[in-house]
Amino acid sequence: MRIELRDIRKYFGPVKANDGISLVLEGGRIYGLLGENGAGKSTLMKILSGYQPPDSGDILFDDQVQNFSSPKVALGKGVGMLYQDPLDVPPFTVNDNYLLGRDNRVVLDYKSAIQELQEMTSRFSFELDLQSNIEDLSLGERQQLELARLLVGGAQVLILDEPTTGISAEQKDVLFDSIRKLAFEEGKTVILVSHKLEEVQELCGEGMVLQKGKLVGKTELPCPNEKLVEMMFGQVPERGERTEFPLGQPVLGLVDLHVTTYRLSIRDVDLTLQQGEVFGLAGLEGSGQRILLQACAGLLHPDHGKILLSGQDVTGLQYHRMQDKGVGYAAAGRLEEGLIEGLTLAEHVELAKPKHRFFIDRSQLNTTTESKIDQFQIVGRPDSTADELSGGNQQRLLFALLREKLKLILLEHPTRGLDVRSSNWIWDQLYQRREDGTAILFMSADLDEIFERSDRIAVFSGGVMSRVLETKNTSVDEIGHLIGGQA
Amino acid sequence: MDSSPLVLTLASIILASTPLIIAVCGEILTERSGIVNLSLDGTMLMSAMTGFVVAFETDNVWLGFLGAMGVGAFFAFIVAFGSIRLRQSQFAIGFVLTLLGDDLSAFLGQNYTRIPGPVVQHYAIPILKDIPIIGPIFFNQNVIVYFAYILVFVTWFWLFRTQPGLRLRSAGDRPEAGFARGVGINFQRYLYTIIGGGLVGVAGASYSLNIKIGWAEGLTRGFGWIALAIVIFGGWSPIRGMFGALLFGATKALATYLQRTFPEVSVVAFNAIPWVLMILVLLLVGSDFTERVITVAPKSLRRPLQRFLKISPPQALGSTFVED
Amino acid sequence: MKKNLKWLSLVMLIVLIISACGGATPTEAPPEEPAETEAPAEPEEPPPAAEGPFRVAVVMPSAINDLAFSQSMFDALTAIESEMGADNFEFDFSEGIFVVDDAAAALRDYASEGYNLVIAHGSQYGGSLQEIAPDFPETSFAWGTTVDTFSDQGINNVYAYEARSEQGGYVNGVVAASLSESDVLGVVGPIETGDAKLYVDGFVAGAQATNPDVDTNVNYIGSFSDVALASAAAETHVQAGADQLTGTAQMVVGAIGVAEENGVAWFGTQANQTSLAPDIVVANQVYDWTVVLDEIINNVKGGKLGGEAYALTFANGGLLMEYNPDYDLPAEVKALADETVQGLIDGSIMVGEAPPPPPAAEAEPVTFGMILVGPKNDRGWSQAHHEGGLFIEENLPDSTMILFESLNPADKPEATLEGVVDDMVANGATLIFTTSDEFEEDTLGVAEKYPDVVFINISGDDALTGEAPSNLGNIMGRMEDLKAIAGCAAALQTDTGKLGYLGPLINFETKRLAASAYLGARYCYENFRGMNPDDLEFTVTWIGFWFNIPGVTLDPTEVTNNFFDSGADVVLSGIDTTEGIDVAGQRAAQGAVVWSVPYDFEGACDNSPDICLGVPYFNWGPAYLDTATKVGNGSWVQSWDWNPPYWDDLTDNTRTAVGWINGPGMPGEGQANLDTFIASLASGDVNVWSGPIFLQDGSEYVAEGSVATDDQIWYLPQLLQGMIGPSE
Amino acid sequence: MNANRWIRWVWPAVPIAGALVVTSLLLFFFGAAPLEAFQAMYDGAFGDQAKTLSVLAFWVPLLLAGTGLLVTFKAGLWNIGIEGQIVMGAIAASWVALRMEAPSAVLITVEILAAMLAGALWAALSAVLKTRGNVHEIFSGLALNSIAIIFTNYLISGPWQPPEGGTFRGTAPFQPGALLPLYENSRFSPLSLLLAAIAFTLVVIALRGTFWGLKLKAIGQNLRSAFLLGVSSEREMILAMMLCGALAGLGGAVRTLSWFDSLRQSISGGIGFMALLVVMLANYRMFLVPPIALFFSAVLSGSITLQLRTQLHSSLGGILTELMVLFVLLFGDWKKLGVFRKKDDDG
Repeated sequence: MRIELRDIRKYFGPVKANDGISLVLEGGRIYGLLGENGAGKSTLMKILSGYQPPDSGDILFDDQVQNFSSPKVALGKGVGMLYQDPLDVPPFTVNDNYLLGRDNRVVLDYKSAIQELQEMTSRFSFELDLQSNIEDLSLGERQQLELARLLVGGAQVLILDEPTTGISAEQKDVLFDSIRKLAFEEGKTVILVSHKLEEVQELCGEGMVLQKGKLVGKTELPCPNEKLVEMMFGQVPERGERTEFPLGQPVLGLVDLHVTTYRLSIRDVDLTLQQGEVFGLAGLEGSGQRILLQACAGLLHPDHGKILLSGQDVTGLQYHRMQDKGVGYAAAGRLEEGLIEGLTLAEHVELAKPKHRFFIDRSQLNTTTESKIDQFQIVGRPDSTADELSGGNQQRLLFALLREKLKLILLEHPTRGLDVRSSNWIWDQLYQRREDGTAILFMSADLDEIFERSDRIAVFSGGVMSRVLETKNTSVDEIGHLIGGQA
Repeated sequence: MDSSPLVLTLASIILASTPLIIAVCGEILTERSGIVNLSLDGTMLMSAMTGFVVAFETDNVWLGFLGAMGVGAFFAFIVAFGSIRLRQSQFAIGFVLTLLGDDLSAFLGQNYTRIPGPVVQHYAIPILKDIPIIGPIFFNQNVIVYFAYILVFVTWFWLFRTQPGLRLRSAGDRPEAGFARGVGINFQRYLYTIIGGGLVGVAGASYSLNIKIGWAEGLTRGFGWIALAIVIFGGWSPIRGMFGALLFGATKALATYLQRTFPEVSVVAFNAIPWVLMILVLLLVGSDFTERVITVAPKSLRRPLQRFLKISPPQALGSTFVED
Repeated sequence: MKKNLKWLSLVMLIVLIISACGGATPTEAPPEEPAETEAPAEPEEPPPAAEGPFRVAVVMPSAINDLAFSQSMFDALTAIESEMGADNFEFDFSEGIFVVDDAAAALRDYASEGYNLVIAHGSQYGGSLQEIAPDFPETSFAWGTTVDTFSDQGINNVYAYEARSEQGGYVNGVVAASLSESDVLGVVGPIETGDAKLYVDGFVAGAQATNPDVDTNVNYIGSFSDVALASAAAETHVQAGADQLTGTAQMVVGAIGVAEENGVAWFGTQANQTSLAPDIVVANQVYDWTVVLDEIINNVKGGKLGGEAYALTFANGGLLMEYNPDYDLPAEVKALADETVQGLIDGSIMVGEAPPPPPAAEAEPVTFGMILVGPKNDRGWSQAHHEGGLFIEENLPDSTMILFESLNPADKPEATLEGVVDDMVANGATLIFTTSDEFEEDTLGVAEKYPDVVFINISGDDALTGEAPSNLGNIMGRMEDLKAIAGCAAALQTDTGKLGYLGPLINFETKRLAASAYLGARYCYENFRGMNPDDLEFTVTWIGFWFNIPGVTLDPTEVTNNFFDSGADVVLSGIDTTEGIDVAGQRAAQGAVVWSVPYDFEGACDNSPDICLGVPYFNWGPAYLDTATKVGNGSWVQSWDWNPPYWDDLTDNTRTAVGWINGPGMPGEGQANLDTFIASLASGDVNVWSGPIFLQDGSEYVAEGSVATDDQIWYLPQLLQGMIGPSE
Repeated sequence: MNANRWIRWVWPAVPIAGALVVTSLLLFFFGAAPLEAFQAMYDGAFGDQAKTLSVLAFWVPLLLAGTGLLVTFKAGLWNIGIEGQIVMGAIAASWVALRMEAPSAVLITVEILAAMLAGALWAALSAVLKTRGNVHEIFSGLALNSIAIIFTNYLISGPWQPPEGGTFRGTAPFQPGALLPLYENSRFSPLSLLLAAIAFTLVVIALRGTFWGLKLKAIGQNLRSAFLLGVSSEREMILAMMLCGALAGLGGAVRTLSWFDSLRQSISGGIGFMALLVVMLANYRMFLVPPIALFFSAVLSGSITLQLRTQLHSSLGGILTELMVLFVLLFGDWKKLGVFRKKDDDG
């Protein structure tokens, strides 16, 4: 099938998300769609998959103008989109989720559903427990399930939005194999939306680069990374070089830590972090990294074991006490976890201050906020509300709100969804903190980031933490094995 | 036929719980689609009044139920319209409707207070009614009670075993996903809010036409709130909800018995039992303690325990969904 | 509490003096009817041969030394015996027979023993006599006080007799008005009926005729026997400035005591009461039945066995004025009294013959306020009051009711009685009914604020205790006996022997009403069903308020269901609304054999007629109309009225304060028994509050052989032994 | 755009007018002349000094409850339990009035403090059930309302029944020294209005100008984020509830010590719910709360005269206010209505 996009425009108020994009996509090929954050990739794909209508422009399949009023219609025409966060229904069972929107009979036919699913999973060698609930599956498994669903639904065009975020290296390999199979054996059109140049280079035959809502370039792949980067950013950004930093006194000590939660427990964690150290936690999402971070932050409490902060036993202290002791925590959710919709930047700054007066001194607060805005290069005013900020600025605000003089900073996905330049800037800020003797413990779904930024690495798998690895003495392969649960 | 006091009492508890069961099923449908219809208490009063007035004027019980259903659906429509189309707080609209339903039913029903009118006829199911113990408890009732049994089953089946049920639940659990698969989220929400409201209307009318026969100001006051609490206690499942309603009915019967058993305790004190129970039950299903019990339990027991104790509401409950 | 103790001690003292006495005159023919009744038929048979002494037998309800009703008859017979000589006249008597069945047996015995004349001295005996007399056509009977000889039913051997006590009342009124310096007189009456009413009306008329400026405050206390209430009423009169008091019936000893304490003059009736308080008794009207008896004896001897009605009057010498020789009565007053007696004899003064119809003649339209605690159509308490208001509007032309319903803080937190009254007064109300004890206190406040407006508070007692300003009165209906009827009806019908009583909240009123129902049930279970009353299971469940408040009270629907589930087959309602009968009707429709006795509102049976055994209800119309009429023509004076039922016809809504409607669900046989029970309550023959009565904790409350005083009934501390359910 | 600006100015009157129209229709169908009815309502509220004072007297507890609700709404809490908090305040004040003997000034002070404490504790119960037990405050609040009312009934029919025996009217009147000083012969106590004014001012300052107010705002918007930013939501929620409960309790004290003179069985009778409506109609804007509360008080007081003159069911006042709130909720923001929205602008 030949797909043509003609002069697609989509404006959100003053923002031109898509500003006259025209593209032609052929069957049997894999395309990479690249671009900085906010370049318009997601919008374009949402338009193609029927999730949003364009303000103007046409979508043509084999020269026929299509009108996708909804994703359902789009899928009916053969366009399926696999989101980074799969669009499934977590409380449903695998079967229910699979059947939702598929079967038009009133009473559900589980038998054929199971049969179809089994066929599909074996075709792509996915391993899925069909009896479990979606929320008990890993992100990779959920993606596989979505993929299976889209294919059964007759997708000819597959759009994959950051599909490798948060899945294991092995799952990634399985996924890429299936994608190739689909494109080359079954003649489907595949569009991969990604930040990760390596993945795009590895998988795609043609790259298309968006910048500020416009298509700025096309290239056959593979090609030199520099070319792609130049197309995306206009110039190659400085990669923050990680410098060796002399480590100081132990800051964080975890002794035989056990933490139990409703869904997962972590066991037998022993770990020591020194001043100035950056420690990365790798692993599939939901393998226990987050539990460890939250335990260190005082958000979860261990069943047994000890947490030492600068040699002091802080086991069982509440989050706010830990904050006072010099522990900073930034969750990944931003507006869900960390920032407050409807509150201004100034109000955020005031709330995050360690010491408060009873009455708020508005003018002083404004001054403080202004200086934070300058320091963290936030695009906004003291009286802008948090929800008015763009994603990157929200992340900057989150870091601006971390207290000064912290002993330990705990981070979840510090640069998720950010472009390379923003990521670098953020890590520069973090590295500066090391000067004060701050240790950083972070988790990321991005193995590159972990490799690039950490001094040492540990991998979580099913609640068990692997041995601690020196970054310079390990390899992506080794980590990949560990992520897959092999020692 | 067995007519021991215990059997008769159980039959009475079932009868008295019927409207609650019906209202709980209605509200479960609504909340499963993602809307909280907080106006239940006012809706029930309005529909109890309407049901009686229509039945009285037409001398036809079923027209009464139909009228009540219409009123319930209309109130529910206001909630749906206000929250979906106008994106206002569902709680606020529901709460105002609660108070409005109370006053409006008192005003409109003022000329129909406590006059005798038509009631639902008793109908014992042949054969079934002769089963020892079970028969007199369950099958020596009336059509509305049987309707409630069927409704519980149908609601459960509809929610968990049918395609429309999947669509409905997807609207409440993950509207984005449902929408991506062609489910008209807001359509689902309108539909099930209105259907749910209609059922609440039936519940209201079954008070005035079946249980607390006739109309009087404030006839069903409080039952709407109890139904809302039972929905939570029942974990948004009609079958558990039914048990919740029965438990509540049993508590009230217990309060009556206790007064005779413990005459030395102040009469007034027993009236508080259902409310204390309501708090305790919500505490049981909501608190971390329950979660801890589950995690501490042996692994083999965890899943059933989880099923039994753990409550998770529809995840998009009360949120608005913008289709664009 | 102190007040109660004082009352109790008074009761203890005086109870010793009084002999038991049920209804001296509870039943009386309507006063409009002329006393003369034509004897329709001539005697067909020759007179029986007069051999030996003329033998008379008399059955009396109280003791022969009661200083009142029974004694007057005994004295008369003694006088005749001494006049005619023991050879020619002998008489036998049974005293203290207040149980009507016992009296009937005695009358039958006497008749079969060949007495020439058998006297049934008590209006309550009428029903029995009506059955007995035809069986003994050759025996003559006499029945008093009444004017009914049963001649219209073909019975020709019964004489009727009565006393025209209004005549003596008139004379007493004349004397009292002449003596009064404060121009305020006080009257303590029992129940506004019969002999007592005649006397009181006569007294008022006499006083009025003598000095139009005199205020005569009349207070019917609602009891023939409650000495404490009588003394309280007397105290109220004295505080209101009365310097002349009178009263009638047995309980006036209490009032006489108060009069003596305060040095206030007293006027007696029925017997010479001088001995009770020699310093202050001025004059007494005394009955002399010999006048009547002589006539009857002569007639009987002459072969005429009945059919005539006689009356004691000054003219025939049956009434006498006896003055206290120790009281210094001014000569001119004495002369005036004699003149008055003469006037009554020669007919120049008429009293009681044709009572002026005050409503028609002097009716002035009244604008009155009616404040209800619940909705006007609750088919219960508030609706009954609303209909009372409508009754005024119907019967007092051009009167207007200003209604305000549901005045209670739960429904209207923003409203106050004062605010509502302000509006009503601004709209012209001169009389305002506040129809709940909830308003008692606030009514005091507004009564002081608006001294020119008359306030009637229902079921309060401020006018009795003297707390109230003079423009505030109280009205209440005596529901207790009707609750006994309700209990009786339930007991007559129950198969399982289990009765449920749907109680509102626990207070003195609700306890005594539940207890009355229980006592009625016991009586009928034993006497009509022949069952052991201890086997009766009578359960009281209190819902917690007068009506259902969801979430706060027990739900009466569920309580009623629970009663039936537990085996009860009759549920009596004590609450303001109709859940009891509604549920029973629903159960019956399902084939259950159950019944119900609702409460409060006369139309309550309509909700489910087939299973309704009857309903005791309040009927405020007559009392309200009376009040409104008096307020209209300016004759209203403060009183505390505890109005009894009109026993002659419990459904007569123009007369009765509390009523009973028979239920369509009661089968014929049961209804007959119930009628008998009602009749015997009416006659005073049966008093369900007769000892021994034990409280729930097992202690004795009323001793064997005595009857609970009104005070004991009013302040019943617990439920009774045998009743199941909490008392606190 | 001119039209738009015009609409923006006029629009707020539209839902109010709508409520009046619907109420008028109701009046009309039940045989009353709407104009006369509204005239009667006005007369009933401000017809003479006594009526105006009565409106003021009813206003004070409503204002206190509304002020308290500003705090809980700010913290994102639906304090439906406010009704029970008013009742508990009244009970505590009554307890002091019945059991303590002291000079009037001391007595009144202790009563007020006890009432505020009781209201605060009752509210804290709801808050702790929420923070610790995950029980939504709407449900715990409703249950606690009923329990508080049942408790009142127990007291007035049991241990606190008046010496002449228990009816359900209430306790015996308190000693005169225990009652708030009243303006002339009314039920209006200027002292209570002063207290309400102070409370309102303090709450406005607390919510607008203090760090605590900011924390409540944060909690009300996003619990999780506020927590991560260092705000102890549990403590602040409990404090917010307790402050609201204390003001509600004070309202209860005003009810029992000036409107009544004793503890009555329905001491509040829905004032708490009415206050919820007031705050909702004010759309959580603080300075609208006092005038709207006064308006509600006037409408309800006026409906007494309305009932007297027209014999219409007195729920009409409630219907009018509830319709207003409903219509303002539904149609108050004309932009959301989309009536004037351009068709293609649905993004």
